[in-house]
Amino acid sequence: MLSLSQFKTMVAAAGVDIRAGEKRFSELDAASGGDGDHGTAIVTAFNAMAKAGGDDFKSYLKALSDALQNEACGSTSALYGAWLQGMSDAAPEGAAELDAAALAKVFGGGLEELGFTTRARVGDKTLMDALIPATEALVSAQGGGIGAMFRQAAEAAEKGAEATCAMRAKFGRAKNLGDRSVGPRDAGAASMACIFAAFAKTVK
Amino acid sequence: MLSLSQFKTMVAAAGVDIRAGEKRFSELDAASGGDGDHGTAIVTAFNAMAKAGGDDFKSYLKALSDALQNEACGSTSALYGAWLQGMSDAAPEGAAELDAAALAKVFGGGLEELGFTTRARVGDKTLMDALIPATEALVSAQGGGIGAMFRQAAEAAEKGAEATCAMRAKFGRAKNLGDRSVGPRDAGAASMACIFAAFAKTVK
Amino acid sequence: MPMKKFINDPANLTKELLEGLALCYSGKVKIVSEKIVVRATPKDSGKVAIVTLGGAGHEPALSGFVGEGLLDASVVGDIFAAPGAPKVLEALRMFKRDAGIVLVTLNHAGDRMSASKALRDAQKEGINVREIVTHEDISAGVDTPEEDKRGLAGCIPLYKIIGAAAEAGKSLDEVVEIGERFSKQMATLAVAMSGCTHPQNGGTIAVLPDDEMEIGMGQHGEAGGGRTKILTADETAERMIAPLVQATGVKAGDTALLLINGTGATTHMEMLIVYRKAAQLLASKGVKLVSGGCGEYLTVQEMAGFQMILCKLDADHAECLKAKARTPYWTA
Amino acid sequence: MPMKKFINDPANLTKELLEGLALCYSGKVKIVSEKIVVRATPKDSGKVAIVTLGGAGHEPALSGFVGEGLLDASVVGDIFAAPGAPKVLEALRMFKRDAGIVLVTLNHAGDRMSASKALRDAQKEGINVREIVTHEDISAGVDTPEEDKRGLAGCIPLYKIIGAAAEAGKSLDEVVEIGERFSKQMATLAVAMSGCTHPQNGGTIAVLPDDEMEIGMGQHGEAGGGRTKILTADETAERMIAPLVQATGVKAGDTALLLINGTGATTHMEMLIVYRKAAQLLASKGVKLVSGGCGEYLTVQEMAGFQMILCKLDADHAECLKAKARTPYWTA
Ligand SMILES: Nc1ncnc2c1ncn2[C@@H]1O[C@H](COP(=O)(O)OP(=O)(O)O)[C@@H](O)[C@H]1O
Ligand SMILES: Nc1ncnc2c1ncn2[C@@H]1O[C@H](COP(=O)(O)OP(=O)(O)O)[C@@H](O)[C@H]1O
Ligand SMILES: [Mg+2]
Ligand SMILES: [Mg+2]
Ligand SMILES: [Mg+2]
Ligand SMILES: [Mg+2]
Repeated sequence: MLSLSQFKTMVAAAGVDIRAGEKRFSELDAASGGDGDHGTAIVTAFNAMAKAGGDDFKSYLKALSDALQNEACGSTSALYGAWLQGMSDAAPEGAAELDAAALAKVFGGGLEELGFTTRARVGDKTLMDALIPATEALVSAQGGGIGAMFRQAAEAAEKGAEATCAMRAKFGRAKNLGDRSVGPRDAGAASMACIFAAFAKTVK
Repeated sequence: MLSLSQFKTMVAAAGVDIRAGEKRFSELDAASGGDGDHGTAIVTAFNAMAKAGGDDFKSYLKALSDALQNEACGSTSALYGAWLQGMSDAAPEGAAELDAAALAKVFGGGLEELGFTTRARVGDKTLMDALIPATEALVSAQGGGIGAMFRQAAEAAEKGAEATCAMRAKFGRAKNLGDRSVGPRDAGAASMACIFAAFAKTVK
Repeated sequence: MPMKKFINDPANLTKELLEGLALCYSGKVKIVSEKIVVRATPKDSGKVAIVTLGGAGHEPALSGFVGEGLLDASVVGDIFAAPGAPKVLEALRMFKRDAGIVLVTLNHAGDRMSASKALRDAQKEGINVREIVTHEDISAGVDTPEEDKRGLAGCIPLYKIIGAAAEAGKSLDEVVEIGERFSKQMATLAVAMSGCTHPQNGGTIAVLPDDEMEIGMGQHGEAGGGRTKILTADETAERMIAPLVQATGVKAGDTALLLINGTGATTHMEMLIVYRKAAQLLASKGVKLVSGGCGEYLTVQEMAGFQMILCKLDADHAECLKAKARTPYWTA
Repeated sequence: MPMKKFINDPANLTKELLEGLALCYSGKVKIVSEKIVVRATPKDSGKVAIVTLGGAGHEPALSGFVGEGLLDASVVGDIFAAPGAPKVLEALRMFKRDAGIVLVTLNHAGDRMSASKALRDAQKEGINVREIVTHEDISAGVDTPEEDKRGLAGCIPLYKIIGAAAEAGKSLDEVVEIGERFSKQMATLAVAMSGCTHPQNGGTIAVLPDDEMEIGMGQHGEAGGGRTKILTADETAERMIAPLVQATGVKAGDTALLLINGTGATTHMEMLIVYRKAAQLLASKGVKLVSGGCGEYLTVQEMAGFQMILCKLDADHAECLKAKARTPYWTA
């Protein structure tokens, strides 16, 4: 079982690692032809999320989504906002603990909602390259328990993020760059992998 | 005696040396806190003067002054315009040759008219630091003949220009600079010394 | 090493610049709810309202065009970052009216996502709002699908056109129609000579080699793919006018508007020199230009470069351009 | 290595930029005799004419302020260089009229020498002309003798004031009086973050170390003597407002105009942030600001920096500021 307080610790741990990577995320954004602010945006998002509270998963995830949409700007606001909203929608009413199946449903619901917000899929050099395989891995690893779910998700996210190096951007600010976007890791995929890595190392 | 055609050759020779020094004059202007365009301005002035004609000193000098004021811009337009106008005013009617005394009167007249246009005198770090001693030397050397007059004028102009290095600017664009204008030679004094040097080497 | 910018805490840039705008142009605009810029004196609520959204750091755009004759409100995000959907929804609620609202969205991922969510929520609440999306950047090729063309400074003359139509009391359908028609007939191409510094994180964006420029650069320094050795002003104008003419379809006898939008360090001197050649080229094709503009409308911090905006005008567009306007940065 | 500027042959800069101005704002201005910019539609010759002179490279100044409500003519030199006296005289002849002419000269050596010669010649010809010399730069100290203070962008609001007075039909004496009084009550202080490139010869002017700025920089990059480590926007505003208040003598209860004139690469974002603090400081002293301005009026190529202009207003000045204006770069 994953308790809400465990999950809050995981979010806080992700915030620590995201803040440590701020400069790198902005540099990756600029290096692949974006506007060089993803670090700023994702840190702002985590600063906003740090203010969210809630006594069960549903309301906490909703509070995360709202705080983020209210205070964060740019693509991150909409993308993370939708992801967290989808997770909240899929969370069972009033639960302060999730078993493996419920957890899989929550992450599945997040990805589904995000899929309505963006048309990007695997191969488009966005955070979806990390999140889609991470979510699939997390869902498939249900049998192995919660620790395994996050470990496998983190591995998949990292592999997915690494794969973006070879891709050309098709969505977001870097899309007009064509071949010049090939080389660096996508900034959004990098921060997403960083979040799953923090989740994995904190959950155990 | 100095013939008009000799004098025209001297002006052309000065133009050649001024063009060769263009970059240096602009750099000196910038280095002493001016706007870095004296080379551009003085070359424009000589390009304009190259179009002037005239069959006697008075009308040629007037044509030089007019061409320069019509086509050159900035302080140079007014300063050289006044200088040449004053020379023309002091030149004898219809003369195509000048003896030493007349020549001294012409240069004296130029300096006098220029003195109405600017309040700058020796020590103010302007072209006056070259022109005033040059004119005085030219006038005093009358006894030695025309060649000597220009040789001594050139020497005095060079010494005057060199002395500007140690001065603080009080006129023109560099005046707000204070102590920071100390060091480089004044651009206008440098170009004036260059002109007298060209006169001296060409007249003989 | 501090940035070579006159700023205070980088976290407060947007808040402080908006306060400055409201203090400087106090007769024209004011700030509500921290990030929404509205007119000092609201427009008659019987008329269609015009609202837009977008990141800061592009001043005077977008908020400098709030005022009589142009926008009713601009919803501001952070530097180069779209505002979140809740702020946009808040502004739409503020301007809810029977006459309806037009929301103008520039085609950038963040803006589109926030606008779409806000629109869905607003429509659920019964707010009568229609969206116009601008996507007139032709840097990816004239034939690029609309969805893949960015919205650049062409939004500014669009604000003028639909602002005037709304002010004249036209219906929501009419305002949207005139705006969509204008939007389809305009095209923008950007060129950059240098990158710029992101004022929040101090990072440099879109660095260019000393002897190169880039045609097609985006509004936040996103690369455009058209790197070339530095061209003269006339060559640059020629290279830009040809595809703009193709994209807008202007031809002999047509009337057009030409704007040069400086993106930062490029001087008015240069813009005027480029305008000269572009205007001569259009004149040689028999295109009649109305009074145009060279200036900074939508900047990219201190990036050296400009956007050239060509708009084919119908008679009603030309009329709207001339109408009265009293905003901080567009007065007519 | 070519300069990072959109130009053609550097020898033709002034000619081409003026042609661009006339093409872009064809309804407002035209060029006569190559270097004289005049209104497209002349003012009633029964009214006082306003003429000014100055170098190019400062666009939109000075020629961008020719038009209804401001200047009748601007006589243009070359880049950063005053026009020669004969051109100035030609313009004065063009506007010869019984009502008289005001010639506005910014206090710079070249401009003053050309203007003085032209004025002497014009007066000999019986042209009724009076000169107003602006010298409101306080960088050398508030108590510096007038002759040693440079004329900076304060000429722009002066054009607006005397332009409106002339348009209203005031006499030459009255126009000069209102202008001189305005001139005495205004002060300007400039600050630079970076140098710029001279567009004709490619030389760099006024290079500043990476971590320094300079308060008091002149309009062509001439040094001002106030080098300091980079300050925040708020600190900069504080350092500038104090001497400006002293120089203009504004005090509680007074009305004033505050303008921030960007000299090139400094963004509107920064100008607004500086304006904010300056306005707050003035408000705390009880000074009432009329609607102001943040923008590029008189630039120094792409030099990063700005000029802060504070003008104490009498009631007639405030009235003149509000009057109708239709020039390329000042519309009201
Ligand atoms: N349309 C989109 N769909 C999915 N992901 C996107 C989209 N647009 C941008 N992203 C992701 O967002 C990241 C950039 O985020 P950020 O820099 O914060 O936003 P912005 O593009 O507004 O500057 C990209 O690296 C990419 O992973
Ligand atoms: N008021 C003045 N009196 C005498 N000489 C001056 C004056 N102002 C400038 N100069 C001279 O002109 C030179 C600068 O010339 P130039 O750069 O062509 O003019 P500008 O100052 O208009 O840029 C200075 O180096 C100085 O010698
Ligand atoms: Mg980004
Ligand atoms: Mg100079
Ligand atoms: Mg961004
Ligand atoms: Mg000069």
